[in-house]
Amino acid sequence: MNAELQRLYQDLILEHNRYPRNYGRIENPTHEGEGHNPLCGDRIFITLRVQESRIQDIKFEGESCAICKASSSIMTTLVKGAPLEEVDKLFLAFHELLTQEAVCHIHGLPAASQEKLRIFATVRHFPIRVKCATLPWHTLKAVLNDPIRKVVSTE
Amino acid sequence: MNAELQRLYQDLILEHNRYPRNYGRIENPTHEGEGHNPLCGDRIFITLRVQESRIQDIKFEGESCAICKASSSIMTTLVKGAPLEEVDKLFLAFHELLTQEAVCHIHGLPAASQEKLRIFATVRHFPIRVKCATLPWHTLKAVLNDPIRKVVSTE
Amino acid sequence: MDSFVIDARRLRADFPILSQKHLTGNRLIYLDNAATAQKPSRVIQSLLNFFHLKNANIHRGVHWLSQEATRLYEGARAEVARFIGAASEREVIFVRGATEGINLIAQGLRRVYFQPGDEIVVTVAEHHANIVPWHLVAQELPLSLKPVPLTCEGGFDQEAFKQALSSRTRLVAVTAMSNVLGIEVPVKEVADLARRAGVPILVDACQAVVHHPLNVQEWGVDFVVFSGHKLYGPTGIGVVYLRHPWGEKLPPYQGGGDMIRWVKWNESAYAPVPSKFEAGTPPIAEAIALAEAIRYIEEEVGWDFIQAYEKYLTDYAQESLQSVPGITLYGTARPKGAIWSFSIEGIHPHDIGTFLDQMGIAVRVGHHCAQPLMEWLGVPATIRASLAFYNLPEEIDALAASLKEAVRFFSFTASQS
Amino acid sequence: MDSFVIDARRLRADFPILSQKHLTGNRLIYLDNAATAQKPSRVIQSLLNFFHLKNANIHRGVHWLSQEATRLYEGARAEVARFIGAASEREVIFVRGATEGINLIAQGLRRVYFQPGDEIVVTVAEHHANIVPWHLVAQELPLSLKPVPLTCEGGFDQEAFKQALSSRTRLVAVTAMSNVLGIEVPVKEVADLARRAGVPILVDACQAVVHHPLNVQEWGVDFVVFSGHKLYGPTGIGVVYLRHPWGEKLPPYQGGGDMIRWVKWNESAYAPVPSKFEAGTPPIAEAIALAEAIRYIEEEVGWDFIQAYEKYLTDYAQESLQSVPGITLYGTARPKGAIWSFSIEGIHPHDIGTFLDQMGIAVRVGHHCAQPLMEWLGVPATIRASLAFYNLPEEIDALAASLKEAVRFFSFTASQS
Ligand SMILES: Cc1ncc(COP(=O)(O)O)c(C=O)c1O
Ligand SMILES: Cc1ncc(COP(=O)(O)O)c(C=O)c1O
Repeated sequence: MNAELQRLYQDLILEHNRYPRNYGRIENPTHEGEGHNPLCGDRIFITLRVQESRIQDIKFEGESCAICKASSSIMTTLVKGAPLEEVDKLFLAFHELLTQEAVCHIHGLPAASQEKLRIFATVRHFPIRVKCATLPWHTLKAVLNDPIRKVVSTE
Repeated sequence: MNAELQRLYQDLILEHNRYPRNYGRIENPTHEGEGHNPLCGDRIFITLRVQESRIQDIKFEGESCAICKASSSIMTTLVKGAPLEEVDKLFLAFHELLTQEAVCHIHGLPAASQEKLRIFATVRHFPIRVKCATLPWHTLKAVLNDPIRKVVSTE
Repeated sequence: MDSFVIDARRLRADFPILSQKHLTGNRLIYLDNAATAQKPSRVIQSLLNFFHLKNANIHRGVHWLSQEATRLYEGARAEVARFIGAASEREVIFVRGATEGINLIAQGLRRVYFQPGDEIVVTVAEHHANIVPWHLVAQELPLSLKPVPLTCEGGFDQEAFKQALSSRTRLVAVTAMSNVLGIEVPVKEVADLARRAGVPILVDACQAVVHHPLNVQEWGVDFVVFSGHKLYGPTGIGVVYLRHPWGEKLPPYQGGGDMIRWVKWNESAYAPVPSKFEAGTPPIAEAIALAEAIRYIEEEVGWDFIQAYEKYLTDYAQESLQSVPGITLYGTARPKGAIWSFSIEGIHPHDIGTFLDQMGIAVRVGHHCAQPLMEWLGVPATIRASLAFYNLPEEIDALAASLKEAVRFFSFTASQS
Repeated sequence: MDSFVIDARRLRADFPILSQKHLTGNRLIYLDNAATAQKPSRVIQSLLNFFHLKNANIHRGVHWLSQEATRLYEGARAEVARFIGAASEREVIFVRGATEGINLIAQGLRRVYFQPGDEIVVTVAEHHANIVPWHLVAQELPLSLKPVPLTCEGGFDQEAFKQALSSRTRLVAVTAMSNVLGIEVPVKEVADLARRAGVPILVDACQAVVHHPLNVQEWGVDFVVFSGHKLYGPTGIGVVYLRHPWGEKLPPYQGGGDMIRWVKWNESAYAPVPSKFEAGTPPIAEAIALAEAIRYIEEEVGWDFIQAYEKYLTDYAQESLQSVPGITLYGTARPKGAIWSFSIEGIHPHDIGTFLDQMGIAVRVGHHCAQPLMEWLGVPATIRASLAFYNLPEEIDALAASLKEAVRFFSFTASQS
């Protein structure tokens, strides 16, 4: 088996792809919206409930590649219950991780969260797949900014 | 001096270019018209008088290259006084001469006319100049077909 | 079949890129031919020769190089005209590619032909190049596309086609071969139906022209487009066939040098076809190299070989691919060109694409510029392996083996973690 | 000046075509550079490398070759953006050539900008590429061209330009350097006038881009076009600069693959700039080779050399040509690029063209796609010698000597016969 492939598709990614967490839709969301990557056809739908500046609940569904699905799944586990402030930090950290040459430490985030995010660092070596990983995060951010249903595109 | 040039620009051509015969316009023409080769800017204007199915008089003027001017000049000397029937023959003979690989004899025409036409045979080796030589003949033909002033183009 | 394979192996030597190693060190297996074909040395050499020996601008020069360049360029037009069976080379226009070709026709028809409310009958399998140009027209002059479905196997459905034709139909515009499914649309039959309906027919021959000989007069069609780069030629060149007298009827697409008779400040008069449609300096070297590609195909490969061997490869691939667990092949109807689109249950095409790439195998994954077809098939994307006469059965074996490996790789089971 | 000539002689080795013999056995003297330039080996090699090593279609492939091709193609865009001083590579669109570029802009403006009766201010020296596209627009939406005369020497006439601007002016569209006269239009100054008049400005930089460095932001212009083949690049490639936010405002020019966000049967949404303007497979190898031409110019020739040496050649040619009996040089104003148009009394340019060709000298004769300028100059045609940095003083000597011979040859006197 090719080593590059195993670095990209780490066990945790394959596992989340196969058994996504928080899959589905929540009832009575305060925010919802769709993200779409027209290049490969990734499409995810996020529903969430924000109360007291905190994401009380979040689910996602949709058709997408393993990278996107795992990223969505891991994202929901990280942001569920988190204050919006921390969501912002996570978003920035993730963005940096996927676009900058070498990011070893992500400041101001719990070590467990850092570790989960860091498994996406190798996606950087597959530039064409970066958007697959960032789509859920971009979608979440857009959805949070605007409780009205909207479509987000990574193109 | 380059031999090809001397074959193209034979003395008779240069002489007719420098001293064109029947240059100008005739009074009271029955036919007149313009020929234009937009590629190189050749532009000639023909006036002529037809009576009793015969070209009684013809003149040309205009701005054109040596080949076109000489061809115009020689054409006027050949068709002036000629019955329209013979003009048709001359047109066809000239056309053949410039488009076919080898034409040695032009049937049914006086030897003197043949000789005058034949100096244009080498133009065939300069394909881009063929239209310069044929412009006056095409113009004459179009003008004869239609006594109303019109512009003819070789393009 | 062995003699086929021997021939194919010999022909591969004409394509320097095929002996390249992939980034990963694997042997490169190029199965993305429907996107663009690889170029034989002869074609590359033709570009080189032109720029080394003959380069000049065309048509307006009395000097030797310019005459030579003009002769070669116009010679290429004659070659293409003969290749597609046009009645005259004046019916052949050089453009950048099929996409520009359809836009040229669409904008011309917008100006002199369409009426608001007109309908264009297409198949569900059209490439975006035969959809979006009509949308651009529709923004200025309302008209609509009427897509005709295929059979479930992707075959042509004559009844459905007949039903789609109505008094509002003003054009039939169909692909002759789907770039996603490989299935063929019987152009002659469709042209007959169009003729009976009294409307012209446009054929997108991008894929068809690569896989079998075609003859526009036998087809009986009005407009045909294709791209050079898919026909083993260089990028930047394509062909539009405008059956006489459409070239006279359509207005020029672009204005500029070489397409004029004369120009004044407030008006210009146009040159006759084909110049009228070729404003400015055309892709000179590219047109000449396209003619070389055509000669290569005809003289060194041969249509008989291409058709027979590609059919063999198509069957071989079908059998091979069907052995992959969870695979669905789309477009099994025949006749079809050597193109297979498929999906694998539970694995997104994009992941398969990355996986295969790491094995040195180039396939295309995605919507293949045919989103409406994806919707019709009910999939977000497919994986497409498109073959050329230089592909080998062992490359198909490698594809099938890698797909099986991918299935194992992505069926992560809890026990693994 | 000797060191110049030594450099030029060295650079000639980069252009294989220049060491070719002419059909007649004469050494080839190529003075038709304004029509198209010759290509250095590096550029030809770039085409070869692409097709030998990297050929694939771009943007939609996850496989290695496609990613490589995409990287090279987008790298070429970045190179061009830097070369012309664009603020972002998203402002750079690849097209076939300058002619397509102006048509793209013209049709876009037709749809979202022009009003009936608008005026476009141009100079009398425009190429047909900056005239006929506006005629095509005018057929659908009446507007007119307002040509501003030059001074008698072919210089820019600021007063005349100011007077031409009026409340009806909606666009200024000027050549930065006349392809017939070589004279330069002071773009920065004209852009200032346009800005004060509140209208955008389009610059035809086809010739200017070859003879001196340019910076679209310093110019302060909205649209710029040029062709690759005149800039030592291959045929089939050209550039449009669309200053932000014009790319957002203009509608797409052509519809097809790669310029869409999504496509449904009745509607499509477009990709962001620059993809929005690049429907279908672009001239991939050609764009990459154009970037190579730019690198060649900057790295191996150098703008300092080009400007200084071409000025030397321009002066040298002026002096040389003035010694030919009966010659009239057009466009003696400075600054000017290394282009001379002239006529010789009593001899038609076409005859001179054929004569020089037989001497191995390639010049262009005719209207140079600038018929209105010919009319303004009062000549049916001119002879044009256009120089590049690889031309040598001895080639100009040969031109002048041949012209003198031509004068003798065509002044047939009765005594000869
Ligand atoms: C000033 C100018 N504008 C426009 C053009 C048209 O360029 P192309 O024919 O490459 O489209 C040319 C070259 O012919 C030119 O010299
Ligand atoms: C069927 C079909 N039509 C049109 C096109 C568009 O061709 P191009 O991108 O060369 O303009 C393609 C190729 O992408 C195709 O396969």
